[in-house]
Amino acid sequence: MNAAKTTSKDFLLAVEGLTVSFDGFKAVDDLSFYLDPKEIRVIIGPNGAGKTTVLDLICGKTKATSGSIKFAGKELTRLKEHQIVHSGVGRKFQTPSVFEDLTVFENLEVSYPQGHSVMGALAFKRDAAVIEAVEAVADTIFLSDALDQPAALLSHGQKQWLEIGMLLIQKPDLLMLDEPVAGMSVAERQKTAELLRRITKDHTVLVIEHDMQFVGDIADRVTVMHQGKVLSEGSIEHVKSDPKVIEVYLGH
Amino acid sequence: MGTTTTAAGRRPFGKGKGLRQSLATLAASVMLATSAQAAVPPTEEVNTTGLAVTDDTVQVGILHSITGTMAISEIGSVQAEKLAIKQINESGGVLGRQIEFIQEDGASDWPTFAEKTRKLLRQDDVAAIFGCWTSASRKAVLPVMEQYNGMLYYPTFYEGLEQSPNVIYTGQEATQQILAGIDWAVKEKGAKSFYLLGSDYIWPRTSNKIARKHIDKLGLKVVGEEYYPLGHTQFNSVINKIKLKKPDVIFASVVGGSNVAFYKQMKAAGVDFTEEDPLLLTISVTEDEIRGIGGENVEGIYASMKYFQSLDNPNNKDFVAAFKEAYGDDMVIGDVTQAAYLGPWLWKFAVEKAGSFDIDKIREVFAGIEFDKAPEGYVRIHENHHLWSKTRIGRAKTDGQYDVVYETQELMEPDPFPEGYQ
Amino acid sequence: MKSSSPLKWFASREGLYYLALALLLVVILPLALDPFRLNMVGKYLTYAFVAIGLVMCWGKAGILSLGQGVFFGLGGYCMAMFLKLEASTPEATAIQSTPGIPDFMDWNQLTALPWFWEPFHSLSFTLIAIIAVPVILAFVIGFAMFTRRVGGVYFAIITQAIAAILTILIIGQQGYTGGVNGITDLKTLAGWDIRTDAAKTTLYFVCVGMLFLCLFAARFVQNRKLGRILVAMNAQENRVRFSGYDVAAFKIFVFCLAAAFAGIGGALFTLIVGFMSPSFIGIVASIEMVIFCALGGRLSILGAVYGALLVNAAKSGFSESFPELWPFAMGALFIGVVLAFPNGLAGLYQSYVMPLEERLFKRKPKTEAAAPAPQKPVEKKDEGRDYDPMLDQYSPEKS
Amino acid sequence: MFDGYTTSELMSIFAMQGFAGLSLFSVFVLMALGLAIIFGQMGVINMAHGEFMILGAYTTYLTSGFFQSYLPSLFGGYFFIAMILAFLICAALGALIEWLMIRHLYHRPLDTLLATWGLSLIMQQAYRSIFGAREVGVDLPDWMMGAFQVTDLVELPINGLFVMIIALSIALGVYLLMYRSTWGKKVRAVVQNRPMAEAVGINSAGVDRMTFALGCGIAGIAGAAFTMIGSTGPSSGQAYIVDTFLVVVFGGAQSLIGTIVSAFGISQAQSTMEFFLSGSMAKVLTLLVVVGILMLRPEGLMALKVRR
Repeated sequence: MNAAKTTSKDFLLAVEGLTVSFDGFKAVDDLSFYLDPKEIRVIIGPNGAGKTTVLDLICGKTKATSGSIKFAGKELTRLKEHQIVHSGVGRKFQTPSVFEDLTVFENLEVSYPQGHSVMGALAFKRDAAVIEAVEAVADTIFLSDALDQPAALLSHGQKQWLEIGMLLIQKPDLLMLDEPVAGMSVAERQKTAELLRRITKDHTVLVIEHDMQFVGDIADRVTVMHQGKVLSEGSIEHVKSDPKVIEVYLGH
Repeated sequence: MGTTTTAAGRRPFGKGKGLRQSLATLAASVMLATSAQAAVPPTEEVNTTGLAVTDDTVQVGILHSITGTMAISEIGSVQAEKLAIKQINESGGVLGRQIEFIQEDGASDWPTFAEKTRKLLRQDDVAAIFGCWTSASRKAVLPVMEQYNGMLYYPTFYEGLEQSPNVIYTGQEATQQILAGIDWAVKEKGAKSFYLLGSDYIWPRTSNKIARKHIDKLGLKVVGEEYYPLGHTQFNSVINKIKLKKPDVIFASVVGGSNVAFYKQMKAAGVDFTEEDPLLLTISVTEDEIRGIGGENVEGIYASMKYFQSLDNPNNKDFVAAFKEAYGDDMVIGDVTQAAYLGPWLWKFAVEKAGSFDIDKIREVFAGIEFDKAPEGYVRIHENHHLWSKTRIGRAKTDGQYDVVYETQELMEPDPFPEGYQ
Repeated sequence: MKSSSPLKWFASREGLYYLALALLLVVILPLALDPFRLNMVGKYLTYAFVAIGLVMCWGKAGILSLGQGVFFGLGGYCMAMFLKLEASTPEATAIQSTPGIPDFMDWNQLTALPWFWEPFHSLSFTLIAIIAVPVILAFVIGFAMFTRRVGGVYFAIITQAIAAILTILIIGQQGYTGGVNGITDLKTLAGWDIRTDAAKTTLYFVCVGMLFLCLFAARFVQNRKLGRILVAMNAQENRVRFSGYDVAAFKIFVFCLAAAFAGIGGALFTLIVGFMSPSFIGIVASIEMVIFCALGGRLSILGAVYGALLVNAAKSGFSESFPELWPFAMGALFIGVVLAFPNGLAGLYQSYVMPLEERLFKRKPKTEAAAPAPQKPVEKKDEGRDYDPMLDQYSPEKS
Repeated sequence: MFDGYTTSELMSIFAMQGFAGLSLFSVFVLMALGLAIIFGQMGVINMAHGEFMILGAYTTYLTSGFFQSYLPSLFGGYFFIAMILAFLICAALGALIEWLMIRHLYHRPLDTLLATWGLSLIMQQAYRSIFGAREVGVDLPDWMMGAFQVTDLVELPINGLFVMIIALSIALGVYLLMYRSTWGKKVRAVVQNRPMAEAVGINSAGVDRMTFALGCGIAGIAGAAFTMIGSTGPSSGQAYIVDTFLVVVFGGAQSLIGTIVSAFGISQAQSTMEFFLSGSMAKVLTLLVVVGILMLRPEGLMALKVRR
């Protein structure tokens, strides 16, 4: 969306010197990277490289030991999770986390960016605008026909889409997706890639993914992480041919 | 007197005119089991208020906790009350009517006590209720008693500060137990300083207040006063404080499970009560409690109460024998159990003296009712609805019984609102 | 979700449930029971307030408080303080050394009314305090704990400790609180004698009225988006948080709501029973309140009312006929409600009675759409929070 | 309050007061260890912990009766037999309960709390039906009563020392078992990653049952030890519940060291305050401080800072 380009360098997201340690173990170590508006960035790296932790840090789930995360000019490290969401960051978890007891419609409705305070939630009414927004998003995520189904009955892939839909309806500037195609069938995978391409028309997206085929399909740029640090960054071809990356992935 | 039922009217039941005089004027009214055998008076004469009285039966209520934390304490009272009822029935009943009892469980829960009282009075129309143990349960029951004009016979020694036209207090109120006990310790044992220790609730606090005032009056010293929450089990700190303060007497009103912990830990800390340095005087450890504490842990402590199972008199011998026959040889009988036993008897005498089961009529004849077959010896109802009774000091032995080492010469006058002690 | 007219609502399945309860409490029980038993039912109903709060707090939002007795007690003590002051007029207490203060204060050598008792001379202050005092305490506890993400078992244990602290404090400070005996001998409310049969019957109906108010308040919350957030929070706290909700604020809200209900229940308890004592605050009392909610079905606010009624009625019944069996029955109830039927009565109703109903009264197509969702695999990790009869409210009508 | 005492008197009092704090500490450790294992390793809240302790106490009571009647000559040593029996009986019952009840409730910690509360009601009433409502008096061998004279003024209660020794040996034993034995490794593996532990062939159900049984068994030993200083009655166990849970939670749930540190902190605070304040207020203040600290630091004293 109309990203407020107020940061000095016009980055939507600027992560600088980010460090977090758990009992002395540095899961993320002096990490810096920058996202342009409307960019699709994929983070790859071996297990334990700290990819998920980076997302946790940006969305506030984990508090940074040091460093800064500037989003559209706002310092995120000092905000609470819901404030970070309100400033335009949406995050999808690795395992699909949707509200299984609620229907698809209600899942999306709960995520609709209105009535987020206690009193707001008490006063919230399902008006035409809400229904319209829900239906629009449902269309995007291929779930128009399943609106009245409880989310528990969806397939694994559909749940992933629903969760993405729950982010979309919040109209965030930055979408963070943790392994969106993990555990999906080939057909679902293709559909998801299509979905992501649709989404990226007007969102900045930060994705963690293992599937290099999929990464190649969607990424503008790729950041390779290793042991909490950036190992390499650039286009997919660039990182694929980077000797350091080859060393890490194939060397041992 | 019976008409002064307002709260404001409770106090002026009047202080007794002194022991002698009362004895003289009231002794004449004694009658034991003699008049009752006369022709059974017709029900409509003896029961004008719709109580559950038929031509040959009368219903009463027994209301104690059978379940919950208080069941431990209250079971003895239930047994004693049932025993008394059985004996009264065997001796011809009350006004020729056999007593039937309806037993309700207060379940250690005060609203339940109030509810059950309401049930006994409203639904069952019982002629008397023998029951309650804790002050809290009595306080809960009291408004109901007064509202429906019932009569409660309450067996526990308690803090006083109460005098209801609808309750007969068959246990001692605090001053009866405490004053005699402290006087004894001062006179016989030369005590000069006291350490007051109790569980944290109204009875120990009120008792210690009375004790403190009395000690002040005697010109002696209280060197410490301490309360622990009910159920507390760690007394090492207070034991150290006692060692630091070196009182002549520890005046203890610890109750329940705390008792066990307190005496065991005292003993373990090297305090041998038989050396009487310090001397321990309790108002809360009856023979019942000793069973849980273990006789070897309390050997040598002194208790100040009105009844001990070992009392040497023919009444008590009969009572103990009957009790053991009914409930087994290993039963022990504590102060409250004996007081509970008095309830049905005192009610019977009052009914027969009044010639009626009507509560208002028996209330008028209460003052002066005597029971000279009481296991504790002899008791008489005071105008203030408490009992004149003697106070005894017992010394605990390893077998869990007390040796009676002292008893007051005369009956102690009950004084629930002791002037100068409040 | 929104019924266009109240009339229509009453004809709906949910409306019928409420009507049935109203019929039971307002018509059947008062006709069937004598004033004595009715008064007991009134007492049971005061516990239902706590149970409704627990449904919202524990059933919906997953916050188990083992200290609801604290709020119940605070509401009750507020009421009792007012009534005690009214009963302690200088005339009625003329024999005390300080007339005009409650009797237990006089026995404890207090010579003046403590400052925090003063405002309880005023009925309007008291009525506010009955809700405000529990809510403020709940807010403080909730704020401290929920903003630091303390939940689950930790929260349960800490609330339990708070119940223990308050009990010891009240018993220890008997000059100010009446100690272990509580505040007793309450007589009139603004001059109206609360001890007569007529008054007790009136109080019963007041209690039923308040109960329905609370039921509707709980239902309102449950059916708004707020209610869905609470349930969602319980299952997927992080998802709610990262959907932009301040989870702590919602938890604080529902905890305070439960405290308010409990406070109202406590105040009515004092009026109906005629006294208040620390034994309703403590650990045991507080845990028992949880079972009322669990038996009814931890997700069903109507179930909570039935749970409170049944457990208490059973308790009275058992303790009249088989006192020594009652603890066994109660223990078995706790275990059974957890192991065998975690959805309580509401769940049993849903699985056994509803299908019967369906067959008997051919449901109309419209409601059929709203009927419970197809059976889910119940064996899943879920704590059995699927089938609450009330949940069909959520089905979108897409008006 | 210390006017008129000589320095040596004061020193002795302080020494004994320090000892009082230590014996309270060992009581807390004994109470909390079993619970800490069950709660910390399995996430199960065992509200019947106090009742398991009392089962140990009743076992001691029965053993003492048996020795008095049949083996009076060996009475002096019966206590050790009693402790072993208490452990075995409680552990066996614990394993049974785990099989009947607890294993169905993993991952529902709040439900285990309710179910075990129900269990505690049943156990209490069972004690009442079997042993009577009254507390029973447990006879102790003479050598266990009395005090150990250190100086003229300083006397240390022998049973206090004894409880302390039991507490420390059990703490040490548990430590060795959890951190130095194969079994302990298995337990910790299951705690950290159940599916993975199962995948490498650990019988996780068996480990759970043993852990629960061990926790209950330790409660039994604690109960046996407490016959020396406390009461043995159907509802005596309830007195321990709040303290025990607070000690465990305050220490940080998964840390045995934390449990011991917190037991030490709480016992010292309480015993010091008891000396200077009245007993009730000391208790209230201790609880308030603990709850207050827990509100500020909910993870407890020793919790690991881990990725959540």
